Amino acid sequence: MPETLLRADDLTVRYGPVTALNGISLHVDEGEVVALVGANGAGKSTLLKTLSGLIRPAGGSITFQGKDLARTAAHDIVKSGLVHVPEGRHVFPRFTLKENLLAGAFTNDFKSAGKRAEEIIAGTPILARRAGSTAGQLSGGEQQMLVIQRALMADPRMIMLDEPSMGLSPVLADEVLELVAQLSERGMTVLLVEQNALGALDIADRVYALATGEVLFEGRSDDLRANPQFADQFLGVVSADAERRAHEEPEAATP
Amino acid sequence: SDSGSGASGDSVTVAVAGPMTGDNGIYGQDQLSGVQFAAKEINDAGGIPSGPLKGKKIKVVKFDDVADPNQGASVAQKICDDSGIMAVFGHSNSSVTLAAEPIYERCGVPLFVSYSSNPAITAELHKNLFRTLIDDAKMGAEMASYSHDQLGFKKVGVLASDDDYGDGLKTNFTKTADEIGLDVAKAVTTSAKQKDFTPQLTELKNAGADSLVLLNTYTDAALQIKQAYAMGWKVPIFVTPGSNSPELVKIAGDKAAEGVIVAAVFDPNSTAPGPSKFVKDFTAANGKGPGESAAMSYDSFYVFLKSLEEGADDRASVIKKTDEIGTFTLPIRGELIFNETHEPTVVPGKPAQVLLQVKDGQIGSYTG
Amino acid sequence: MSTTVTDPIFRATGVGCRFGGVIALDSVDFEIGRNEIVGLIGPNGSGKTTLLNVLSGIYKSTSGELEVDGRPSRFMSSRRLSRDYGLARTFQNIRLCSSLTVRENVLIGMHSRFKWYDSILPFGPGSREKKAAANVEEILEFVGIGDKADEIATDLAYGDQRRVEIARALATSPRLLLLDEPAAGMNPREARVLVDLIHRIHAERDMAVVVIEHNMNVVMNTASRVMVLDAGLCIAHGDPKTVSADPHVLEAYLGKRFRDA
Amino acid sequence: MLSFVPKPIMRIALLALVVLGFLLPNLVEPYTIRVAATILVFTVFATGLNLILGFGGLLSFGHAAMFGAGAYIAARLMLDTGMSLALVIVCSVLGTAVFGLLVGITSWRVGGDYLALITLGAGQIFYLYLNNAKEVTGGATGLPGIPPGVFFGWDLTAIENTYLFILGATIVATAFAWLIGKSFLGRSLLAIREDEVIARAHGINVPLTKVIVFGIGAGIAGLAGVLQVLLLGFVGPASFTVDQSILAVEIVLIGGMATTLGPFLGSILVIGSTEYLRSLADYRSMIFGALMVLILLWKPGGLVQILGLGETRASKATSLSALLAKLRRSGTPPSRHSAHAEPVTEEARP
Amino acid sequence: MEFLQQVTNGLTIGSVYALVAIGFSVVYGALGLVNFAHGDILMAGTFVTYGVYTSFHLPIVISCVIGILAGIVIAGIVEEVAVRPVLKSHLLIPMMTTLGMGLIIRNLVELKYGSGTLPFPSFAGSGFFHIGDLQIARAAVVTLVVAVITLVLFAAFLKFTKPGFAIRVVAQDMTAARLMGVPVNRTIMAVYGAGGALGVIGGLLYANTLEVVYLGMGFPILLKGFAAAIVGGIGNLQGALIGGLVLGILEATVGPAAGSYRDAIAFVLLIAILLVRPAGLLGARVQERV
Ligand SMILES: Nc1ncnc2c1ncn2[C@@H]1O[C@H](COP(=O)(O)OP(=O)(O)OP(=O)(O)O)[C@@H](O)[C@H]1O
Ligand SMILES: Nc1ncnc2c1ncn2[C@@H]1O[C@H](COP(=O)(O)OP(=O)(O)OP(=O)(O)O)[C@@H](O)[C@H]1O
Ligand SMILES: CC(C)C[C@H](N)C(=O)O
Ligand SMILES: [Mg+2]
Ligand SMILES: [Mg+2]
Repeated sequence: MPETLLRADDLTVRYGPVTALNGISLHVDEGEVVALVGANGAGKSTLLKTLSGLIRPAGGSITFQGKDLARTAAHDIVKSGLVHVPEGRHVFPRFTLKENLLAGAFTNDFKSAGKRAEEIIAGTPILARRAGSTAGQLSGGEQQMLVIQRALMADPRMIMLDEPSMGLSPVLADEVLELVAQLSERGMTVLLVEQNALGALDIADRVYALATGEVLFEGRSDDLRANPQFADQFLGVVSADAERRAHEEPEAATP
Repeated sequence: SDSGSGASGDSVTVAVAGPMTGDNGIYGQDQLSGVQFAAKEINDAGGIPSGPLKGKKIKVVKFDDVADPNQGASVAQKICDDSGIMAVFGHSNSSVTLAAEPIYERCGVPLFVSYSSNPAITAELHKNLFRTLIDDAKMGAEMASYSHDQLGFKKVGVLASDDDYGDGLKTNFTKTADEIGLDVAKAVTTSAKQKDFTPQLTELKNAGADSLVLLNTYTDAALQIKQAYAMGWKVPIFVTPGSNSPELVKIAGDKAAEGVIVAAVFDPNSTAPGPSKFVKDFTAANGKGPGESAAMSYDSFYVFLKSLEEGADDRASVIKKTDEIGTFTLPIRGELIFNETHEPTVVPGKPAQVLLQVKDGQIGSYTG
Repeated sequence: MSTTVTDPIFRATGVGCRFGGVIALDSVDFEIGRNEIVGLIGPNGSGKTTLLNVLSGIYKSTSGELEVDGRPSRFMSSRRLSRDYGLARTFQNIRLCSSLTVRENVLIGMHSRFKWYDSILPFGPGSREKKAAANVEEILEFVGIGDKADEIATDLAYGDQRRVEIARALATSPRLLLLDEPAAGMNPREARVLVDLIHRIHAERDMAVVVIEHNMNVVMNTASRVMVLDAGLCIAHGDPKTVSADPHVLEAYLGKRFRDA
Repeated sequence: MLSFVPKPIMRIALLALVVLGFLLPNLVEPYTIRVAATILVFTVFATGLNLILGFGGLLSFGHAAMFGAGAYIAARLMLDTGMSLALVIVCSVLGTAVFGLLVGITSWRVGGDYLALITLGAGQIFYLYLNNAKEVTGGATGLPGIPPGVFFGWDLTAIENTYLFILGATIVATAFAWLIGKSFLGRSLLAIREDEVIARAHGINVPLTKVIVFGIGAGIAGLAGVLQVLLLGFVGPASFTVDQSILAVEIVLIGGMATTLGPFLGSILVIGSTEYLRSLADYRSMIFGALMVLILLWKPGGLVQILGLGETRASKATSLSALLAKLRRSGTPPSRHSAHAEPVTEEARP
Repeated sequence: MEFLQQVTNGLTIGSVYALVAIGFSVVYGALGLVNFAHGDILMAGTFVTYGVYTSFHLPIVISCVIGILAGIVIAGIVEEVAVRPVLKSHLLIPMMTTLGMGLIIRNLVELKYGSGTLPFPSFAGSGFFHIGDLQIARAAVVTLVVAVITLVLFAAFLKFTKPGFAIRVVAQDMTAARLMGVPVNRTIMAVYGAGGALGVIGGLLYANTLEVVYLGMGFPILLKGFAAAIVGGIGNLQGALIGGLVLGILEATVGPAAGSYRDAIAFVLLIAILLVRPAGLLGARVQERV
């Protein structure tokens, strides 16, 4: 039985009057790939932001390697080995690729990071081609690769990725998921948020499905894939009449 | 609305309006202390000695105009609206007085001007305004003849401030200089709020000036003295009554100010009975000596008092009485006769200013 | 490239666009017929959005010719293209006015119909404001957010924000609608609803539509013609089936999932 | 605070306020009337800026120059010609509007902080002109002794009358600004403020709209200038310094940006406190500064938001985080809820 | 020769502008925020030096260091109280809250020292170097040298140290910075502190040149510093230095010809520069990515 690395209990987060997370509990074990799926606004990004300390929860607890995180500042959470790659990529646009990678090593061995950064760039063909540019000039897929590599510069025990394939062409989206799979093979623990639930299920060990701030489904990937309700709601492999329902909903509102 | 009695209950309220803060702050504060001292003398002696308001005490309120004409105008409006105020002493800077005067005139507030000296103020008759000081036409001319005769300047460089005071003095200084054959190398205007005068000083230096005449107020003059000294330009410097203040030396520093010659309308070291009594009493009461503007406003208060003693009891009658009386005896400067525009009549041959000089950080008498 | 369209509403010939050293568009020929849905796909950074920006006058192309309704349009402002030639668009990164309600955001789309004196006489009977307001209601109903008219636009869920953008574009009464990744970040279910909306726009409102998408389901189910860009060049062009079987496209864009399929 | 009050009651309260405004001269002593009149003058002044800055999002730090242009034109006309006051107002407002249009043209080329500097510079140049063109402006001394106005036979000499006239003008100016704000012009301005690209892409003439709002805002400030002359009977350059421009920005922000009542509420606080804090002379600017900081920290929407009098349309798009996001946009797509920028304070808002 | 002399004079005041502009740009570059308290912070720091020097008779160098430290502390307080809580509001709001803080600072100084002009002990001493006919004030040389050294040190700090790296990271993307483990709040505070220190150094050099301190000294320097920063391309440190020097030299050379329109000349040229190069001398205007 692998050790539990991250555990959140009864997390509640509010944005003003809006309750974005309503008592969510989850855990991630050492070495696992866990996927988080859910519709727009379900609270996936909010959950990751809460785990990484960008947002303070209104209630609940978070432990990472047995340490309490709920009251820890974001930059200290990074130090303890939990790294978050946020949605929207967030490269440092005026920095070169190398400087971006350096930033990733901020909590790590900053001095020797320069050499490591160069090696990583040289070893990643999609980045090596653009080594001379600043990050702002890269295309979406290149930026996505860059921020994942940047997060790895901190040598984290666990990495959280928020919709890494959004806006990427099909071929790049596959490449990114492949990279995640490789990371997992190397022993990294991964918490992955994906809109493309089919792709996510392929590489994840377990899945949590969120809806309006609560966990709706939870289980092993293979079990959920076989669950018709889950498939209907999250995979888009819809039965004929569910499809019709989806089509007609907007019109139903018309008087 | 009512005519403004100014006398409510057992006191008479007068206003002192002038710059109480900022780079001209000394003028307003001095002026206030002069009026307050006069009021104290009178109140200690049992109030107004005679007339319809006999026995009433004098109350003094102050208004800060920051030496800014706008503030002056708005202060004037407020004083107008407040019928509890019988008369105003002020303002200090000519520009402010010029801005405020029409407002006082319109609402009939008597205005006793003791320190603003621009000729335009009394160029035509303003019924409500009485100036107890000689104007810049005389003072500017006098400074020119002092420069030429006593001080032996050959080629003067003139710096004037960009307001009515500097302007009036500059016009009259250069005019007289022309007449008496004093060579003016260049006359340059500086702007308000300016602190770095090196460009203008350099200009005068390059024009070959052998002496400097600073037609402005003490802060400007002090900075110019200091910066000329810092430039290593050592020439005799001559400043106006507006600079007759210990602040001049304080800001400029003892070294730079040493030897600067001051044209003063008031000499605190005078041995004449009027001034010396005033200096003694004032010093005893305030713990420090009077500034020039305190002496001037103190004098002007006795003009106002005289009108009360002679029967005035509100704004309108103060104006009327003061105009009728015409001749006054000032405690410090002696006899004063108003001419038809309420300006002191000039006694031919009697100088309006005396020369003083900075020595060892003090403004003392001029020794040449 | 062979011309498949007669009497196009828009024609680009050899259009190029560069930013400093970056060649975003190399030389693109492109035509849009009066009433068709065109899909535009291509790898990230291949110049799709740039092409849209060039068409709608937001960027100026650095070479080539552009024509709208047979008139040269290379130097026309986006204002003019929107106002006089009926070009409307949405943005890849949603751009809504964050302090305005949904209704006001859509009203912005109607501004080209106002005259200067409408701001001084805005409330008279039969004023343009009133007519515009009625029009907005209708459009909001059409895209399916009629009940959200008075909410602050950026407080809406993501999918609804996309609809507001589309509604705003429709408010200009366009003849050509350009959609930049309308399905990005939508889950498969929402994407289906979107496909349906695009069909309705095309059918009921009678306009040409250009759709940029990475979601191949959306492209295949809407476009009658697809163009593929790569590195600023058109590498394939034709009906969806043919294009998605093109080896170049599979290699550069679709990847192994499609190859195997 | 007052948001629970039903709308009709608010309307009645507003009406009562206006009635009270007209009755004020019978209720209080002249000093208070004068303060009230000053507040109204600054309300008009800030109303002009509110259109430019609040609605248009154009950083204008030279608004005092518009104020001054109106005041000096009026003063000159009243001193030199026997023109009727109504005509004086028309000339000043139009003259100032033209001046505003000229300044506004620079906004074609520069925006943001750069526009702030340009307008600030223009204001500074204008101020130097006032100080130096002695024959026209009276130089540093200004133009004293401006005769009281007569408006179609109504003599404004008494402060009560001046006040009532200013009150009328304020209501007209505010109503006009309200109309503009509600109309498509106001909406165009908001759109431009939020996102020029959107505005352009939807057929709005961005440069023209910017220049027009500069013209209108300047015209309103010109009106304020005339009122200032009537109230003070004097004009001098010191009323039209950078400080005054910044004061107008303060009023707009403290009152509430892009709202109708904001300029009025802001002036009450800013002008009222400078007047009534006079007794606290030594601590005045400290108290004022603290008040300003506290209000804006409490509710960035200013008094309008604090009192719950309506929506401030304070733009999120020009917030710092959004600007940074814009910078980012040049390189990366922003997160999808881009309007809900991440909390910088590490905490979800309570 | 005379022209050269004017240029030399202009370099002195220009270096002061440059320092203030750099302080301004540092804060702007990191937060995109115009700090309206900058002028008052530098004034207050200069007054602290004045106060410490005159009442405790400490050596001038130590007094200066204390003044600079005071500037850092005050700037830190301004950031904590008036900027951090409103970072997410409209960008004018922090401008106005900092303005409010400025008023408070100014009032406090006024309570202690009044509103008049006070003599400041010149630490560079008065006196001149002569190079041929050219006369160079010692104060000018000190000012220029200090400005250049400060700039070089600061640029090196940004480029080569870890805290400097943190500042550059925060300037580009605060969220991402936080996720890299950068203590963002502390870094922002440091940025303000650095801005305050640079401002006070500028203030001290200004006071040293004119040998006076006064309550109102902050605002005009702030205005010129702001102008210099924008002329150079705001947020750009070298730009700020060049902008400051250009402005100082312009004032000294073109100024005298313009007489009382001296200040206007600077602004006219400024406006001209901005209309020709809308992003300042060294600023690059980028096509916004749509
Ligand atoms: N800063 C914020 N302020 C207010 N509400 C917010 C904020 N951020 C998110 N929300 C709201 O909280 C809810 C959850 O948002 P979240 O971003 O976590 O969703 P998500 O599951 O990541 O959705 P998506 O698939 O669109 O990324 C949504 O209703 C959203 O509108
Ligand atoms: N304003 C700009 N400044 C500099 N380079 C730009 C700009 N806009 C686009 N580019 C560059 O032009 C190229 C094409 O970008 P474009 O946004 O058109 O790609 P795209 O096909 O829309 O990609 P995606 O699918 O990721 O949206 C990219 O290399 C991009 O970096
Ligand atoms: C020095 C000033 C306070 C007074 C001066 N006599 C003037 O007329 O302005
Ligand atoms: Mg999300
Ligand atoms: Mg794109």
